[in-house]
Amino acid sequence: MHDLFAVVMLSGIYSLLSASLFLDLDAVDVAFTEASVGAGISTLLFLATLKLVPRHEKESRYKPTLALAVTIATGALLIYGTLDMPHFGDGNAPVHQHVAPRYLNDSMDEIGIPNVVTSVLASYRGYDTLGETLVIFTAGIGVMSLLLVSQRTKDQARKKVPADMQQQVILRVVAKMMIPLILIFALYVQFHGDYSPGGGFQAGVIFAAGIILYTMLFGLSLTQKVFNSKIVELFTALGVLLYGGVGVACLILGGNFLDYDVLRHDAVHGQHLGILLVELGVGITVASVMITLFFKFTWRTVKHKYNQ
Amino acid sequence: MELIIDILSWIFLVLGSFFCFTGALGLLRFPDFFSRTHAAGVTDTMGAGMILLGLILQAGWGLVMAKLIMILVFSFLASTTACHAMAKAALKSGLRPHTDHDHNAEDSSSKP
Amino acid sequence: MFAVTAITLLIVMAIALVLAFKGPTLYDRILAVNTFGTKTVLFIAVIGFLSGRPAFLDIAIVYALINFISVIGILRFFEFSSKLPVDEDM
Amino acid sequence: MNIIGLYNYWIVVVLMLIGFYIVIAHENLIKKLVGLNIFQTSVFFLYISMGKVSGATAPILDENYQLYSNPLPHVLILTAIVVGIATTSLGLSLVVRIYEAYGSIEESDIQVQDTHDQLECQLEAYGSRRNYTFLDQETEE
Repeated sequence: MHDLFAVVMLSGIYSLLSASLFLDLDAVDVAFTEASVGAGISTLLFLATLKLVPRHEKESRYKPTLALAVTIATGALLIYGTLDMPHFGDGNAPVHQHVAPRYLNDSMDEIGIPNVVTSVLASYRGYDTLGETLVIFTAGIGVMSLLLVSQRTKDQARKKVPADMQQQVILRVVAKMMIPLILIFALYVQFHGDYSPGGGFQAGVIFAAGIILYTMLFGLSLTQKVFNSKIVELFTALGVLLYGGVGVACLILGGNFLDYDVLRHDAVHGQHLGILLVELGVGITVASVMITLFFKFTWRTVKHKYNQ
Repeated sequence: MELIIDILSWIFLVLGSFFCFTGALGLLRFPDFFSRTHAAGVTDTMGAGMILLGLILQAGWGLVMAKLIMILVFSFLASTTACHAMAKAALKSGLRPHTDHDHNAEDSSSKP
Repeated sequence: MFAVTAITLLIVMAIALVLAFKGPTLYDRILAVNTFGTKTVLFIAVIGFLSGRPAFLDIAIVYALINFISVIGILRFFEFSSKLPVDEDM
Repeated sequence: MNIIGLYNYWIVVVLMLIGFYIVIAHENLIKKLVGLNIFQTSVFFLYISMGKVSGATAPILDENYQLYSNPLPHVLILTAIVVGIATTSLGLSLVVRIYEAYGSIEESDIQVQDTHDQLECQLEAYGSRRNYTFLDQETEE
């Protein structure tokens, strides 16, 4: 298939399918994330890039025999390696013996929230999540510095609605009705993440998706009246700061870094507060990084349009 | 009473599956893009509506029902609008419906 | 009964996938993506009931939203490039 | 029976190989990124399928259920997905910049241009040295 548009669309379907598979494997939170990230944001970013680069792949001049041979050899080795693995669905596999039972049994008493994934994410393995948030933040900075936007481009694009979206009146009206619902749903996912699938990562992505929908239909300059890109960029740092700040506050109150027990007089209440704040920090960072990414890519397309 | 609700919801589920299936057949068999949007529209409204209604009857009162209704409203709004937008975009980009008379073009595209 | 619905939906999804692969025009592919998405929403809702934990409908809602957004995105970007077929040559 | 129980790993391996093949055999950078994404999801499947316990349910505690799947892989993969999109976007922006610099996103074109530039540089350097020697000779005379 040489049309990259078709490739991107099929990869969108692929990620919808893989999210259903995650759901079937009991990984509700993962399915949630994959659905919102893989099918939504990732497809959009690929499409925005396709607007900037040629749409068709060139015919390759090489024969893929060598690549095929390497792939098949690797596959044979990997399959040989799986022969020693524990069986699918085996409850006695080594994975289930180490820390998982402790998380499942003690989470209710120590943390007090039913969604074990959230409690492991934000409390037991808080360091990991801090690191991941920092990675996202760094990637956001990388894209920002790679795709800079000049003031000239911004002036040129002032008050312009994407031309082909101007005629889609029904679409715009319906989208106007849906965007508030999307944002409210994002907040629900953010703050209900303790009891049902959800949390900062998912909520951030959904919130960003709402804003991106508005941007696609009504134009960049209109969106940036509310979500000024400078302020959004500040918020990317603010989320990480909030996360780290909770850790430092724990240190000051006499606990370990990211040990939420000391935040309130009662350990479980402290955990609740800590998880809430940390998830909020993650949500802010993810949402603002995603919005910034989309803005940067769209500005780039605007720049291309005017520099022809 | 419960038996009646069960039977009703089963009827809805079966009907919904039937509509989805016929719509899918239409997707595969119809000759051009615009008639295919029609087939997709049928699965999205009748099929999805029926299946969700059946599920709502099964769920009973509560948060689950509220969420199902939310999905119902969403899919009614979103998928029909998306179908319409697609047909409009296709028509504007120069794709013409498969008809003998050109003036039929407007009719078949304005119906999502 | 849920199982019958789920299987039908799977068949419908497979047919949409076929359309996405063979679709003569790009619009057919977009249509297939849209149909696939809406059917996935239903499938997830039905699976939730089938496995006895219907509280996971949040995911179905997200699917409905994301599906809409991605279709709009595809339309937005595809239409643009169809109008300006030469803008990539510079 | 013994071997059939391992089918989840084989699915993972097949997906991984598809991704790997796309990455090494295709020259288009966008396709490489798509292949990388497929590779990535295969790793996600590996983790998630290892966490699955048959007969268990999702790890959200409820009085009605006793057996839950392992939550730890879920946590790892959840964050990995979001990190994955962040790195993918970084890759995409690099692709955009590469296209702006080279006018192509095919690896072979880029390589040809690079070697061409390199040769030109060398030629230039060589030529200027010759000029200098020539000048030197002239002054000697």
